[in-house]
Amino acid sequence: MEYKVKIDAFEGPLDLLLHLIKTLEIDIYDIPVAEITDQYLDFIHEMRQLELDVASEYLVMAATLVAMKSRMLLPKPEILDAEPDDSFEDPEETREALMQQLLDYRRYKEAAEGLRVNEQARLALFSKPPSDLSRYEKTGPAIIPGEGRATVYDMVRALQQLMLRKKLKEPLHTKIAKQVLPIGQQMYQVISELKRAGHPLRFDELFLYSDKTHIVVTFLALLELMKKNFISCRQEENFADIWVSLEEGVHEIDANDDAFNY
Amino acid sequence: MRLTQTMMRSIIEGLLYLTGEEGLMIHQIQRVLPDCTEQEIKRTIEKMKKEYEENEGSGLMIVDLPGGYRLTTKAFMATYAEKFAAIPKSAPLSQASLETVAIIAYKQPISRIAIEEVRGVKSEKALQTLMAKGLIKEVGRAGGTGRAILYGVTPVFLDYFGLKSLDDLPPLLEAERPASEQLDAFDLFYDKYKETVKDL
Amino acid sequence: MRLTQTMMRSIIEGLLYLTGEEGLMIHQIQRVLPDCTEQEIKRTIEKMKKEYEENEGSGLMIVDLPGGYRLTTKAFMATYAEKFAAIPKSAPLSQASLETVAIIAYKQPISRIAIEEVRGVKSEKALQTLMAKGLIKEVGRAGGTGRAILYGVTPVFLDYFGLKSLDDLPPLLEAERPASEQLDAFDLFYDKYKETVKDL
Repeated sequence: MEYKVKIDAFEGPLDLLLHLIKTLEIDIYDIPVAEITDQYLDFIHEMRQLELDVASEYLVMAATLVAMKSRMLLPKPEILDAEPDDSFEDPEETREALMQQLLDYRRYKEAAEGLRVNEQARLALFSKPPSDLSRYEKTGPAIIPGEGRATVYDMVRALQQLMLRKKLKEPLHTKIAKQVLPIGQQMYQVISELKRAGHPLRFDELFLYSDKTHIVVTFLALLELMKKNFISCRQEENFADIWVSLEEGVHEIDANDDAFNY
Repeated sequence: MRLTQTMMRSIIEGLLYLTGEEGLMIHQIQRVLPDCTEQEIKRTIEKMKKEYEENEGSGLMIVDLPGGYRLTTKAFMATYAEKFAAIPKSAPLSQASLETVAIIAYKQPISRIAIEEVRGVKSEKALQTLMAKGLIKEVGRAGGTGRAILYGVTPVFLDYFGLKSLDDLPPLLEAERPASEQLDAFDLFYDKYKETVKDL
Repeated sequence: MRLTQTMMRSIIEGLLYLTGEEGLMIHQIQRVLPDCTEQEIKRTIEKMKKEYEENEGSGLMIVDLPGGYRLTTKAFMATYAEKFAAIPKSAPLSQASLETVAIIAYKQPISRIAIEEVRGVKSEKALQTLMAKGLIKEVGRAGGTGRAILYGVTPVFLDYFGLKSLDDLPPLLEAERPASEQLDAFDLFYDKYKETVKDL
């Protein structure tokens, strides 16, 4: 058989099989496994000879077909034992499954062709961009409709997507430096920050780096500092910001103090 | 004062012009012409549609949108319109994207895995393209482990394929139909499709 | 093949529509219709002008421009265009606007440059939209060269999103968590919310 069609013209092994079934005038409801397998392999082989990159999906299908064909050549195992041999796959069932898959794919492929017609028709129609109606707008407070409003959740969702997008753009491999971050050092760091600011800081402002170790150690450091009465935390109401401030007398402490020897 | 039919027609034509590709919704017309019933508006526009269509001296026509209408150039105008550099010619969807969006339209909500099972090939890139074009969106999550993303089509999908609603989608061929009949209908499509790829 | 008068009229009408406010230059028409003389084009358009003017059922007219023509709505349309412009847009904020306003809400006061750094794309149009809707305002100027405008949200923002105060903003999930985990936790919350607002 001549291969007049590039593999690029196919949307995968199912599409290729449909093509073979059509050109070989095979009844899709009664696929001759041996014949279709040989033709399929020939086609793939030809493509490989042309050094075309044959996608792995085509090779998987080739393996399935070969397995099916060889099982069909074997005599069916006689059922001597009461227990059926689980490892035996009935090639008829595999063939039936493949037929169903082909029929299903063909329905959607056809639907896609129908949509292609719609697409072509629609692409031929043009419209002007909407006119600028601002000259007709009466000035006044912006009117914002009640219906169809974005909610705060839509907004947070948008932000999450944005952050995720950024995250996905980051290189997959980052250097992981195993480091020991002593709590004492972090306690001193917190106090230094508060000293430098000269006023209470928001809780989250004290978490300077975003790696997990740092966050955990800083949190422990804050707890330790509260226990030692070096700092105090204030919150006006539930869920409000937590403000952290230095206690009296802490300004004199320096890094060598025993208090930070953790 | 009640508007005459003629007056109504001219106002709607003006609004269709102003809104252009955005389209004019029936509820918007009602806001502008509060004295007209939806019935009257629809009847007037149907008449206008016919007039545009039959008037060979006009390059314009009215097409249906979900909930409204849009003034566009007639199909024969495409070649002339494309001579204007300002009009970006949009490339048609790839075969992979088209198949993928067809499966989504008929089987939504559907997961990537389920799409790939039907197509027999990886479909991630097609999904990305369709998302980027706004033709599909995430419509939820499947139950079970992994909580796979489920996809569905958007209003942009309807506009892109010139459909008024999902009900306008042609019915899928039933797998139960007699083999021969089904095959013929399909072969017509298939032959047309393959005619273009006969080289090598 | 020479174009008929009717054909020429329809092509010019289509082009007038497509070019809209910008107007259509005679030399542009000649490029599209190379077989037509300037004389023929002018004569056709003068005829169209008269037809539009006399047709009370049309809301459109053609006006002269230097070297060309423009299709526009008739003067009487102004009151209806005003009514149309006053219809509140029911379109929710775009993804770009949502992202931008979210960044401003959580990081205000913030400059355009800083917003664009977070989003990774130009955000001027989104800022304009948000300003026009009164959701954000200028709250000051940054120090340093340029003295960039700093943006913050307004009481309209709180009203729009149904918040009593900025403290009602949901806490942001930590960006440090693995992307997938982060999304899942959020989606759980989001799915519940979306169960009530099933669109298309």
